[in-house]
Amino acid sequence: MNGRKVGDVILDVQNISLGFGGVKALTDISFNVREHEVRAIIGPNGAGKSSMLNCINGVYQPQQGSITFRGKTFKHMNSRQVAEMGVARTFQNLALFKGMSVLDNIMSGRNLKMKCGLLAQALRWGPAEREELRHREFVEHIIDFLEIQAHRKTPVGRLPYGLQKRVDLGRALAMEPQVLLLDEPMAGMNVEEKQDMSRFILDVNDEFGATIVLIEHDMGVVMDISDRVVVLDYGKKIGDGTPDEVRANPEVIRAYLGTEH
Amino acid sequence: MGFFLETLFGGLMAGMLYALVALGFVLIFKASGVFNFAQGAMVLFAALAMARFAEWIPQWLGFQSALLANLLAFVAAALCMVVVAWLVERLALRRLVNQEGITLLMATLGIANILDSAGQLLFGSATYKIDIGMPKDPMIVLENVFQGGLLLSKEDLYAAVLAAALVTMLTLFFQKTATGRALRAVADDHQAAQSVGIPLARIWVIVWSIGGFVALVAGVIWGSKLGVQYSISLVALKAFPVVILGGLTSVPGAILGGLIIGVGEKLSEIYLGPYLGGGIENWFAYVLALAVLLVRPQGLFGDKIIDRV
Amino acid sequence: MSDSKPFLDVNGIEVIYNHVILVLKGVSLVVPEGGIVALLGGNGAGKTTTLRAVSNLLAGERGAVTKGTIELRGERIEALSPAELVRRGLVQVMEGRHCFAHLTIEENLMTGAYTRSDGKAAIAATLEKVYAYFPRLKTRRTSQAAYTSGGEQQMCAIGRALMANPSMVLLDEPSMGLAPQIVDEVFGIVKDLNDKERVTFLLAEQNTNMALRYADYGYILESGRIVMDGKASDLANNEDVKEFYLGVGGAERKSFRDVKSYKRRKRWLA
Amino acid sequence: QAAEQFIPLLVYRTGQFAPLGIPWADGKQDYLKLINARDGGVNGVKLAYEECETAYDAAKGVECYERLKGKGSGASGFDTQSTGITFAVTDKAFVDKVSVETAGYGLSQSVDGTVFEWNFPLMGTYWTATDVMLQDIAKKEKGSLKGKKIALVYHDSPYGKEPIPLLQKRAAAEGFEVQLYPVTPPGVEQKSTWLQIRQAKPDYVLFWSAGVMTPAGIREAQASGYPRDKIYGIWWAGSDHDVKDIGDGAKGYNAITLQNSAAKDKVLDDIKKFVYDKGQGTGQANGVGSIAYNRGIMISMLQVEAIRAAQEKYGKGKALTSEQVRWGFENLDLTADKLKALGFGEMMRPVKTSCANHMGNDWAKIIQWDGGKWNITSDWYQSDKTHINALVKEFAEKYAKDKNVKARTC
Amino acid sequence: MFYRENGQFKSSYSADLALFPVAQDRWAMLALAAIAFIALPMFASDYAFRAIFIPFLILSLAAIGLNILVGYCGQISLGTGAFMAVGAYAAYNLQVRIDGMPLLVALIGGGLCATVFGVLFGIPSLRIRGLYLAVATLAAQFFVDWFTNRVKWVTNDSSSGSVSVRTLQMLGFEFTTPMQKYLLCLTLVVVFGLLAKNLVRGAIGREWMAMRDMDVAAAVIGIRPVYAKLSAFAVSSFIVGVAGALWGFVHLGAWEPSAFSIDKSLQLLFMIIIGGLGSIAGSFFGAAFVVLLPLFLNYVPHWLGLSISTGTASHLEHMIFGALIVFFLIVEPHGLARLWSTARQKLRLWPFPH
Ligand SMILES: Nc1ncnc2c1ncn2[C@@H]1O[C@H](COP(=O)(O)OP(=O)(O)OP(=O)(O)O)[C@@H](O)[C@H]1O
Ligand SMILES: Nc1ncnc2c1ncn2[C@@H]1O[C@H](COP(=O)(O)OP(=O)(O)OP(=O)(O)O)[C@@H](O)[C@H]1O
Ligand SMILES: [Mg+2]
Ligand SMILES: [Mg+2]
Repeated sequence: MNGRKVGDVILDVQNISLGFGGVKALTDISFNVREHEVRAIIGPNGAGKSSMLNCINGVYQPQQGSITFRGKTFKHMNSRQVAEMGVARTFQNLALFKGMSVLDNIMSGRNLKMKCGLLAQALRWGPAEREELRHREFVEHIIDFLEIQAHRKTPVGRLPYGLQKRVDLGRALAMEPQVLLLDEPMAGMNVEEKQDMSRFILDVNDEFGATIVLIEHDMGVVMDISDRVVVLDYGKKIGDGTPDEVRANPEVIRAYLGTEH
Repeated sequence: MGFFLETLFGGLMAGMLYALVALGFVLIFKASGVFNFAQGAMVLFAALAMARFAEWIPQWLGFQSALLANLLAFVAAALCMVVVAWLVERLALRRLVNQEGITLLMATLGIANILDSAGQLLFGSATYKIDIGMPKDPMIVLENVFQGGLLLSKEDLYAAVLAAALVTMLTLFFQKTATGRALRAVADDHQAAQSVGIPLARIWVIVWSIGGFVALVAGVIWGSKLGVQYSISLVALKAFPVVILGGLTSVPGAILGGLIIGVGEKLSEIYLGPYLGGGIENWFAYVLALAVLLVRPQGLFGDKIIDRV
Repeated sequence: MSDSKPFLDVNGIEVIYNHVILVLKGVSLVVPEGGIVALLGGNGAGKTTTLRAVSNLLAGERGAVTKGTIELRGERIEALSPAELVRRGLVQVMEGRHCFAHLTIEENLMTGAYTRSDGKAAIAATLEKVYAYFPRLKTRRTSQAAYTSGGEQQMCAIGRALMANPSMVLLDEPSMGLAPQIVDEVFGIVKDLNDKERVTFLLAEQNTNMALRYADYGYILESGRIVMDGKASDLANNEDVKEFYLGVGGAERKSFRDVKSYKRRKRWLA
Repeated sequence: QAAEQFIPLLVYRTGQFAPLGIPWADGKQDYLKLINARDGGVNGVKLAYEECETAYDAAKGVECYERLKGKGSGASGFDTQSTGITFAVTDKAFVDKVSVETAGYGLSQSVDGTVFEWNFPLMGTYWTATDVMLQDIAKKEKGSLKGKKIALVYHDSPYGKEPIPLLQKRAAAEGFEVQLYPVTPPGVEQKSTWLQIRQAKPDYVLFWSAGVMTPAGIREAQASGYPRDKIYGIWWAGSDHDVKDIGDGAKGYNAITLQNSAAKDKVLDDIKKFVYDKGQGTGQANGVGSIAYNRGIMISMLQVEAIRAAQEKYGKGKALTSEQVRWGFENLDLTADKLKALGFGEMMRPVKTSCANHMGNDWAKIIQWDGGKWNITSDWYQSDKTHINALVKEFAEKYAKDKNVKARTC
Repeated sequence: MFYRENGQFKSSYSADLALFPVAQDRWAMLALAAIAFIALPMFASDYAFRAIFIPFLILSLAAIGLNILVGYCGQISLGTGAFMAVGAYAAYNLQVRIDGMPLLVALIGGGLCATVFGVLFGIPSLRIRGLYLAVATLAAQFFVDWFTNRVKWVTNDSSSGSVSVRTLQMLGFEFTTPMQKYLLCLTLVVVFGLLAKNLVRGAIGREWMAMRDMDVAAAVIGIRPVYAKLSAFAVSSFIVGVAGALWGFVHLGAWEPSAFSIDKSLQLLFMIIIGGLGSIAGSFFGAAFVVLLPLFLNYVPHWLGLSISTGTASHLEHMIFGALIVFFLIVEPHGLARLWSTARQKLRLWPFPH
């Protein structure tokens, strides 16, 4: 379909189970993600999609199962490690830093890459200043890319919902991730905005070569832009395959799509 | 052994009194998400009102009965607290809907300033007494079990019973009425509470009035112990570790917290103090609270702190 | 526009946040009794702000209506408190869910009935109705709201509003974060309530497709101004609307993969 | 325009210690009003004054000091009313050349005028108080304290700690035991302290308290059954308002006083006549004559007499500088006759200061609460200087060394 | 009208990163500096220095320190007084115990001790959050109150437990006049203020704010809570410690433990909230509010020629102060700094309303 080359498995989730008290959020879930692909996770509300992402980047600790990333297997992940390995994510419920400006929010995504010490920063010595500048330039590219130049200095709390989602994406992109986990990035957008967002995602995928894991409820988007789709329902995996396969899967139709889609 | 029991008992009694002040914090926090720094000032204001009305009312109306004077004064003071609650809502809280906790906290500091001074301007800044006939002399029990017997302070005992009764009443009120749920909703999210039609104004007046009432009871008890004067507002300092230990949102937590702090304080001062030069009970209370928080960050009974993405 | 008398009449309102940020620049709209009116527009157009202005929830955001009037059943309501409005049957479902985090789902729903005085039984009946609409809520009824999934919270927020037995509901992006089936259901519920109980709806919605399918009338808001309005069916057939809001410019629906340029500007703003 | 002499009045009419501060402040001001109204000032020099509220807070006190020190021809001396403020302004007074008069409080070592050129702890220090209390106890114990247990329950602050060095020194010399019980301010809760006392059973308790700590302590003593007549309160814990509301519960409680309490002296009549009857009173007329009030007028009287003395040297009828008034403080000689003439004959004993001795004579009495009023239960005691003088010397030298102050020779 | 950015185009990111990107601001700051460093020393009275400017500067510094912790990193502290006390007593001991210790070294040493102490009491923040954390800082507060009272070594065996500092000298130079002391404070405040400003607008500042706003998200983008929180505690308590040392050395000269009591802690918290959480400028506004307003209110009756009793005046003053706090919070919950920036924004648009 285009020039991207889907590579080997980069992230392999095996037999993950996660429960909270009585609630079983995930039961024995396994799936894998290949390098450079767009992998979607869909499923009805409360199926465990967000929980899955939370397990991958160490916010939740699954009770069972393991996660293999680039050949290394982890029982559970630690957020910092995950970030260092190049995994970034966006959040379903907007987890932006409310009191900070758009610019600072996105800059904070670069923090992992900034090495100057406390003292150097306090004095803004040559290297610290240069480092700040270098990263600022990178971030400005992202701001351009997401077309939020006008809001650079606005505190994110004041932005309308849709733009906040974009900033969330921007912050994740600033980490130059190899794997990008997106939790409903297009909720609360109209078609045009969704088109834009899709374009961003595909571009990130194409140009940066990032692997993308996407949760989304808009089937149009999912079916159009993803390579493979996992379907969860009540914490169980009920389908896995290309969009066309999934769309044809009767169980998926019953549990999620309904008939007409 | 006898002495240990005395200490323990003294701690429990003191703890009950702390709990009474702590209760005021908890109620207001639970119902509006405001950490009310003015609680101490409210105790002072209420106690001053009570003390002075008990003095003035017989003069105005020309009667002698101390009981009647106290009763009328109590009612008058309670009314004062309702007026305070109403003013606080009108002039401050109403305009601070949906602001962050820390902003509200500061506003209550401002209110504390106003109440402290207004109380003293209205009622005077000398020392006044509240005499509700609490027995001051000690009683000795179990003389045949321990040598010298166990010494109990009757005043403390009465106060503790009163406090316990109040606490039970309030617990029931909050659990059995539909208002309880609304109050908790307000604490979680002012705006959403408004959107479902919970009248913040009324809720706040109610809650602050109850807070004021609790402050009044605390003020009466402490005031009859210490005399009423500005310093009485400082008993609030004693309640901080209690509220936090018990959990900011829990009524039973305030009680249990109070008892734990009371006992911990006394035992530490008496058995540990001499090795450290004494005077340790104040910080020890906080260290105790801290130790508990390290295990349970939301206090003993507080609502779990929610973090989810 | 249908000729039934206006239920809600918003007349030329201006809204300013923080004393300096002018967001609505004279918005007027009319919602007829028993109607479903959709408010459409891109991110930041001012939909949420309009709804907040109507339900008088701006104060908490440090915003204020500085010009214009808002009338409900012919009565000015700018000065009424939100609680007063709810008592008059006007309820808003806030954007971004806003469930009471520490309360359980069921307690959340019950707070919705705070203003009702028609007795326990009636409230219980409404609760059952809500559970029937959203069975998922019933299974999660004892969980604290903060620990439910995004979609469950959205259902909870909608259900909570319904608990008030409203005569008019302001819905702010009800479909956000809901699975497609549930979206259908939510709109089904809207239609249902509208038909059976003559509940009036004003809904701000990004899912234009859905919104125009169910609404009678629509307004399109851009940058704080109404730029277009008309019967829902007319709007749905308008070329611009089709291209920008329905994603069906030209004849065929484009695949999201094939949309090339995201650097276009809206025509009527140029 | 006639010359005016400016007297700054640092007061605390608000805050924790207001019940003490208010009558004290009223007394200070009323006496100045009396001098102006009755005598037309000091040799014709009218007294000007300004109150400044410190709320017993050191930082605020410093601000007041800075604001008032240069007023008029220079401030005539600061009665700071607080140990903390005294600490803070003592160093500044050296530079600004303003005197600090601390009758009955302040730094105990500032008696030494060679080092503390600008401090005047007139009439007595906390060491005086400690010593006098011990004298009274010794008298009750038939002359010897040997083997006794004496507890000090104190406000845990520099103020409360002042007596400790002297107590310890005397304990070592006379063979009694000292038990220390600090109470964390404000002292609203003292249960553990008094439980400990109940267990340790000291023979006497010296009670260095302030504000709410006093009633709280006495109540707790009552509740734990410690006999009140074994308790000796410092003069700040021996005013009417401290015990009035406890009534019988405080019966037997002793306190020390620098003056004949509740004495009906002539000056009080004059104040009523020249000030209150003219509607010029600072406070309520029924407050005139209370212990704290009398303390206030005594302090103002000392202040005025210092000015009078200084005028003798630097010129009658002239407004003096702060430095000149200092000379007056250092050369006070209030004989019994003079005091009588001033209307203080009943209230206090003669005071004579000198270059080396900035305290003058220190006399104190013990009073006892009978459930309704204070009664005097002892004669005048003067402190025994054997231990005190050595301590004064030691501490003053340390201060001089720390601060690089060169001691004067007198 | 005067406050227009028209025509000021930033041509590089480094220009945009400058401390004061708008030219008018740069001029205003220069003017302010000129006033502070040149005009005031020429014209202000000793009283003004001692009672107004010196406490204002020192409290501003402390407020900056506290603002880093509370305003930027979101860790509520009610123990600022304790951190100041540690700074003050440590500096005092350095001065007393080491002969010829230069003032600046003693001050910095005080700051460093406060840092250690701050980090120690910051450790619970890794587990405890929000108001609950206040208990850890209160523990620090009451512990230090007790410690400085009880442990004689700290006060160099002063019998009463109050200490007084020797002369303030550095490299043979003695700070004696209020003006010299003022300049010392001013210099330190400017230097530390700039350093703090650099920190908060750099990477570490973003880490702090990220922790404050949404700690889970912060962890997900690779921010280590341990490092972010403890560094905030460290930097904050360092600055607060230096301020404490200055308060003791320069402003009070001699002090007792109650100089750093919980009242001071509350007062400082007050300042940063009224001034503006998460704003360096706000720290100054807040300090000004708390230092100047009471003085001002104190003078009002004089000016109006009213003769009310000191007590009444003082109560009224308190009430007005309290009322103003509430008033300003209502007008702008984010503090005076935000009010100021809103005003600036209006000025920029002037004469058009929006
Ligand atoms: N509290 C606030 N303070 C300042 N500006 C605000 C605030 N809330 C919203 N705004 C501004 O008002 C404008 C309209 O916002 P609004 O939330 O009404 O848009 P919306 O149409 O609901 O967008 P979305 O579809 O993204 O929810 C935006 O430019 C936004 O930046
Ligand atoms: N921290 C938690 N504690 C308790 N229950 C949880 C927690 N996190 C998730 N759950 C429960 O696990 C289930 C899965 O939630 P999750 O957020 O993963 O759903 P989701 O698939 O993302 O749904 P949606 O599409 O609505 O966002 C839900 O029922 C939710 O209530
Ligand atoms: Mg989800
Ligand atoms: Mg919106």
